[in-house]
Amino acid sequence: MRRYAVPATLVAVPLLLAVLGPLLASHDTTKDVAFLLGGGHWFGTDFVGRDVWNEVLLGGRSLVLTAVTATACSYALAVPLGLVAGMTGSRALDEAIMRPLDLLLAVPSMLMLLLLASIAPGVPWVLIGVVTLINLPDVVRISRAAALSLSSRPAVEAMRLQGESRIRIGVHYAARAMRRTLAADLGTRFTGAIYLVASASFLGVGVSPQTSDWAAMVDRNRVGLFIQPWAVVLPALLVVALSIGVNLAFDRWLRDHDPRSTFLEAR
Amino acid sequence: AGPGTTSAGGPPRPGGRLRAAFSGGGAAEVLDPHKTDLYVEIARAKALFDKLADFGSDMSPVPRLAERWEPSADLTTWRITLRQAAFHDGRPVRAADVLASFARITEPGSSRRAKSTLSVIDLPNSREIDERTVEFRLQRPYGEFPNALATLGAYIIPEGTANFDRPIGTGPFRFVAFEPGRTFLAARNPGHWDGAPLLDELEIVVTNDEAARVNALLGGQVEYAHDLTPTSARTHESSGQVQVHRLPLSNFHGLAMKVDRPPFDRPELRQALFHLVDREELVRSVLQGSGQVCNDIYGKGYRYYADALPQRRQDLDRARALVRQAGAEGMTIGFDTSDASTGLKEAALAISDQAKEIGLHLEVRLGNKDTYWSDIASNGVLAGYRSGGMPLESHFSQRLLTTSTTNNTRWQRPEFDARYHEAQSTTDEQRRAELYREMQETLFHEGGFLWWGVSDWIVASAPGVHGIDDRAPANTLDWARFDGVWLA
Amino acid sequence: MTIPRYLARRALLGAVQVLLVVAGVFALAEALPGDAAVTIAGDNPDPAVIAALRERLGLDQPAWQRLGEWLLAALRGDFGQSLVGPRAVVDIIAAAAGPTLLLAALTLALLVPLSIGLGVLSARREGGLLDRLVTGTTLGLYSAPEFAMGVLVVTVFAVQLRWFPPTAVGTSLLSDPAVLVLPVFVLLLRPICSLSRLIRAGMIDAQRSAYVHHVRRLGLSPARVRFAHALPNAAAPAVQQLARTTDWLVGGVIVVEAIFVVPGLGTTLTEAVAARDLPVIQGLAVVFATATVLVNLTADIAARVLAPAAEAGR
Amino acid sequence: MTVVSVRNLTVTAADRAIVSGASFDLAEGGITALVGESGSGKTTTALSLLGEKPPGAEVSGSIEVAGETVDPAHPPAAGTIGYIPQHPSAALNPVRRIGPVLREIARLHVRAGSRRERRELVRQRVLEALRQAQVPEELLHRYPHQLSGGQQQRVVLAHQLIGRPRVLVADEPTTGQDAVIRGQLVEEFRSVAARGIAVLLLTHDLDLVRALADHVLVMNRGEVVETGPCEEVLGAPRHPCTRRLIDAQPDPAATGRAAPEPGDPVVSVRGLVAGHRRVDTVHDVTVEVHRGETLAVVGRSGSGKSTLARCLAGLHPHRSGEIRLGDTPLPPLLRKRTPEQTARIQYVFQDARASFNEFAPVLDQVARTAERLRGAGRTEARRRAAGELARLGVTEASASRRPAELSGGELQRAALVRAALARPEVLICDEITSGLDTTTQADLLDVLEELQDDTGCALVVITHDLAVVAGRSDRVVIVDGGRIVERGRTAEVLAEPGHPVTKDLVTAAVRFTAGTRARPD
Ligand SMILES: Nc1ncnc2c1ncn2[C@@H]1O[C@H](COP(=O)(O)OP(=O)(O)OP(=O)(O)O)[C@@H](O)[C@H]1O
Ligand SMILES: Nc1ncnc2c1ncn2[C@@H]1O[C@H](COP(=O)(O)OP(=O)(O)OP(=O)(O)O)[C@@H](O)[C@H]1O
Ligand SMILES: [Mg+2]
Ligand SMILES: [Mg+2]
Repeated sequence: MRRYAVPATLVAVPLLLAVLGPLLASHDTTKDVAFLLGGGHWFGTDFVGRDVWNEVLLGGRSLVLTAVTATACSYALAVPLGLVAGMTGSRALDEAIMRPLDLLLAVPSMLMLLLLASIAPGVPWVLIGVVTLINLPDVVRISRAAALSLSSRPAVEAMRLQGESRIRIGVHYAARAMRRTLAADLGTRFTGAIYLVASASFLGVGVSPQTSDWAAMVDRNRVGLFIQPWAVVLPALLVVALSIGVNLAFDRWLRDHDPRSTFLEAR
Repeated sequence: AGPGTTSAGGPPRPGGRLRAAFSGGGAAEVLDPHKTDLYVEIARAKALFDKLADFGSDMSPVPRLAERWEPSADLTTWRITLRQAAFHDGRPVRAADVLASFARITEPGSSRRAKSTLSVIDLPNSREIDERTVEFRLQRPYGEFPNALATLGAYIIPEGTANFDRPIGTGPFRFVAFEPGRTFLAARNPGHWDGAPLLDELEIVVTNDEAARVNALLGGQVEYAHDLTPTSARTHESSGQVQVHRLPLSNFHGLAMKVDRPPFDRPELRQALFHLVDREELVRSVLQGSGQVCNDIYGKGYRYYADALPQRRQDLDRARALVRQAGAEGMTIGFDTSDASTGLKEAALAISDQAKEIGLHLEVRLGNKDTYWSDIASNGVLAGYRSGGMPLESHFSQRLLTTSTTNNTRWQRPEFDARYHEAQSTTDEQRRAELYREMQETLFHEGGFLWWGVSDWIVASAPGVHGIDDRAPANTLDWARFDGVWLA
Repeated sequence: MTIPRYLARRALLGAVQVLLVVAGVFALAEALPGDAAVTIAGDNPDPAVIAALRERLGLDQPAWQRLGEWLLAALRGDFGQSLVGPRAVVDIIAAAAGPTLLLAALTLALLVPLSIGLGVLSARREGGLLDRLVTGTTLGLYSAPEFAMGVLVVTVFAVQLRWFPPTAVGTSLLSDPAVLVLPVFVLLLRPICSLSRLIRAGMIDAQRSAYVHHVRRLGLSPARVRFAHALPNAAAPAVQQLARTTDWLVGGVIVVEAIFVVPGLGTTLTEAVAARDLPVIQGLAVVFATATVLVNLTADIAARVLAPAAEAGR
Repeated sequence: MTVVSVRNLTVTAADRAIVSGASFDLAEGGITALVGESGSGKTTTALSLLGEKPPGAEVSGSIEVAGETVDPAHPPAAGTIGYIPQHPSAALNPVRRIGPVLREIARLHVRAGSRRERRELVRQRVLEALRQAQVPEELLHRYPHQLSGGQQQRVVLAHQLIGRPRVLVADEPTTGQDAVIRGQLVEEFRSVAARGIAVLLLTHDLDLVRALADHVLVMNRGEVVETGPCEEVLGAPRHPCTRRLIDAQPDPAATGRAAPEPGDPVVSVRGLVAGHRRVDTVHDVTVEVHRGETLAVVGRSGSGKSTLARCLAGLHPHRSGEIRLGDTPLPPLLRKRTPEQTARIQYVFQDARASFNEFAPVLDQVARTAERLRGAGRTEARRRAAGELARLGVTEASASRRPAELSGGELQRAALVRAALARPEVLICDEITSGLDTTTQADLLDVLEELQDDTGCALVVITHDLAVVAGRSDRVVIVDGGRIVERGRTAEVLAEPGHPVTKDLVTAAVRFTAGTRARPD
């Protein structure tokens, strides 16, 4: 397990803070001067004079939860779609999946966010839906591209001759053959989702302005970056740690569970 | 020429180009001075044009193109004598130009900024006495008519102008080039009636991002940056790289409660909020100390302001009792806010936190920032509010009369209206002041507005820029005024 | 299917897509609260003024009628006038497209070699120090938000060191290329990570494949093995991500445009949405949708080229 | 002169010696054949010359190549040893056309001269290699997937022939080749050796060994059990293993099975046309397969045999014509066929390794057929699969590993079992004996016959090995250029070939065996 020490620490610190933070945080709402460095606060105050450390304790749970759920949702939807589009022998089916998604891509995402912000403010599910929707076509395209070269492999043909279902071929073969690509994309997409959640909450979708949120903290406190760096740096560091940790853990895991070996395939 | 200087830079020196960064409105920006809405448009209009009057730093009208004004005894006819001034093309400013300008503004079907204010003039019956004298006939007695002449967008243009591609005005600078949403260039008007400006050229560039304005200033790309956040001011003030100018009494922050519907139709609840709000905390955190507390009524520091009223402070016990009296304990009230203006959202968050202590749940709702002002005009009961500087008279007439078009608190009181009209019909300044005091007292006790603070307007300039007035609130004569500025 | 026939069909489909997107965007913008009249009225929302404005702008007509009229005019190449300003939509978009395209082209020109380089480099030894270093750095930059990076970069390189101008205020991008350095730098930070990670993943898989092993045994130089043999097999997912990046560069770099005062398409869209300036939004939708359709088409052709066997199976 | 010297080579993986104590030398210009049962460690031995080893394996002993010591940490200089892998399809880059890759390799060996000269030299070199490897020039523009199995193999051979290695290791280089080409390749290998290149030939084809090798090494369970000059080892085998291999060689003069009367047609193909993109590769084929019979499909490499078979299996949609299964027409596309129909026609792929999912244990994959197509439970399916594999000499322990950890022949057998578990009515076997030593091959063919007897299943055997055709099939069709040019009872067709192509193939095969095989009396 020592090999996982670095990624595990990187993930654990923000994750624990996110999960346990709200239990430790004080719910005292008095405010101090905005962007105070020190002044009886460990990490100073934020843009409205709240204690930064307290905000950090409060601001992880919903963020991590929504980002994780949204990423998971987009993958749960997109990878099967991409696999089907990439591996089907039917061009019509491929187009039927891809062209409508292209439509989704062509609508400026800001407009989509804005609209949803005004239609259903304050509902976390809407936020998760939006983030999923924005990621969906991208992930579909990437997994389709990865699956495309697999579709014509004899291994797939053999499985089809065995009467295997598409799903099984997808899960047992294609998804495994693509896992490294998917993991790389998932890792960065998760980070992207964190900020998408933040910018969405900035527009008023999902997280209400009263809720503390790391990514939103980074955004809202940025004006004070040079007088009170902690208000930006601390939450940003947590997000960075989480994102690097998740990705390194993926890398490590893939390396440890690598069923491939060139030697034997190249015989 | 120009206002008093505040920084010592030796004797004023002519020459040079000043580049000023403002935030703007993109491709939709226009040079039509009657359509000015944005600060950048006002600054440009101010450089190219003049009004008959403008507001001084205490919001009292100061004559500009008008040399003087004389009302008739009943305050329904005003005779204005024009200064000897000329447009950039050499034509003199005539009474006909004034009448034509006002006619254009109030044209039926137009939506020009000064229209509602100037429609008090009965234009068909107003007339030119001679080349430099105009006689305005008003619809009703209006003791503070010069306020209307100074109102936003009441600029004088040459008669017959319809196209503003290359505008011609009387202002201190003459037009050179303009690209909407990007840049504007003007050159010194040597023949300006108020004395030629010192600068050779004035360039106004549009930079919507505040950080970018600061960076451009720090990086030497501009010499003047308009509208900074207190945070930026704090960041750069001490470094000596820039001069920070805090223009006081510029921007009023408040709440608007709708008095015509539950729950704020109960005056007790309004008073509960008056006693709930911790103004010091708000000024400290939301305004970051860059402002002053207000006393719930509008216009601190302006002419006729009722400064004799005792300063209110947070009194939670009192607030709690009032909530109880209003029968609103534990009530959840929607609280509209948005990003439409800086500090709006932050204040809402802070106030809703404060309200928790008296068992009121103010549920902050972040509205769409583009349509916020129109949304809160009709919907909701409690909304974050802000206002720039204007004379008390305008504040009353635009927001607090039964006939006001933007009466966001739904304050409709016949006796209040009557006092206002009386104040406008009297030539007695004392009496007017007394009436205004009474009106403000009513508002102080049961009004729908809660003005908790007024913030400074912050602009910054490069170290070598001199002649920037540090006292003029935003939108007054000496704000964004470049004819007295010089570079050393 | 042959490439020309494929292209013809996709072009047709693309036109339909653009049409649908425009209609969709119109519906979205209609669904937004408020309209141009309301935003013009601003913080002085006098109902009478708003009603007058609506009438003057034609906003009192039913939505489908306005869309129909707009579409008819657009087919004739007339994209109409802005509702809030005096300019033609085409002029507005043309003015904003220049800076955006310049930035996008420059960024892409640097992005592709850089992300390939980094991806290939870190895939050389999976899990090696270099790999972890590259991964850590690019991810760190990726997870630090671009506005923070923007502000930081400007402060360090423009304000403190004075190497580059902090913003593009008052200059044109072409006349003063130094202005482009920092925005392009900031634009690179995010996509470089997602792209190089995908390339890395593909390269690791490709490098273990029998055919790469085979050419290595044949004595091809390591560079050729990597770039001519492994990379084409590794690139397919990255190409798709690159397409998304291109999309984003064409329409979505609002933050960078704001920080560096580049009046590009993203800013124009934000402003148009804020002003509910429907003709401009519509015009931009046409531009963005066309760009997306073209980018997707290119990406799909690239996908075909990178998986030649897949086509045979169809 | 000795180029390669191997002493006491031992490769152990998972507590088991894959190779134990092998010692041998390869001489410049000599051709050494490494023969042995499938799974005896031939490929592993050969790869250790390249400094490659199975993951997690331990290598001991010493290997010297051209005077340099080779071990996994110090592979020989690139280009010193040419290697033709047992499964060539994986060695071809799917996204690169054939020509550019060949030119790229040629460029490594062309120095000097101006750019124009170099280009010309490269061109010549490529053409030369194509000629040597019997690859038609028009294939240069193709992608690997656009080639037949034999063509792919020859392209890989061409890769090696362009270079000038000191040692050429060829793992089953002729498995996918028809008799005519095989004869020509033998000449090429001789000329390669004549250029002073040491050749190590890994093969099951004892006729090929006789035709080419100077020296023979026989491996059994990882040990080199017999070595010596070719005539000695094959003429007078001492080790029982060697003897078994020689005895099990199919008799080319066999006259076909005592064929039962043809039953009803199970599958009838009428006017089948199929192709790739714009070109047709199968033209107007009409053929019937009868219950219980064995139909051999023979033809030159690239003649369209696999394409035809894939059409039957539903893997390659045909353009026109009809395939009937019993009385019902079969949809061209597999996904339009019912599971029932899928089960009734099964296909065993030409390249066994490529047809396995590299991520899952082989046994699991094989067992899935019984689960999906015959409704067996999980454990029952595994039991059946393990049983069938054991019958073919693949232990459950081997089968529980991933495909990459199995030898080529083991995978070939697993692929057969995978298809057979569907209990098909027609089983199409595409070159399934090519990777198997003679003993295993004989076993496998016996097992197939048993299957046929048990279930009345018809076999369609695609093969280049006329001996197998002769001994085991009832009828034969000869395919050329995508058309059936001759058909009839095996004995008759082989005895009196009517079509020139058949004649060529038969003469080439006969010449080959006659020239090499000392006929046992
Ligand atoms: N995708 C393709 N495009 C064009 N031609 C192809 C394609 N695939 C195969 N071919 C050609 O079709 C012909 C028949 O191929 P097929 O695989 O059926 O041959 P085969 O008889 O099985 O040969 P082998 O014995 O070498 O395996 C070959 O000449 C091959 O080059
Ligand atoms: N990683 C591994 N772990 C355990 N056993 C292995 C591993 N790799 C290969 N083997 C076994 O080693 C044996 C030798 O394999 P090798 O590929 O050398 O055989 P071969 O003689 O080339 O056989 P074939 O003629 O079938 O190709 C096989 O039985 C195989 O199952
Ligand atoms: Mg082998
Ligand atoms: Mg074949």
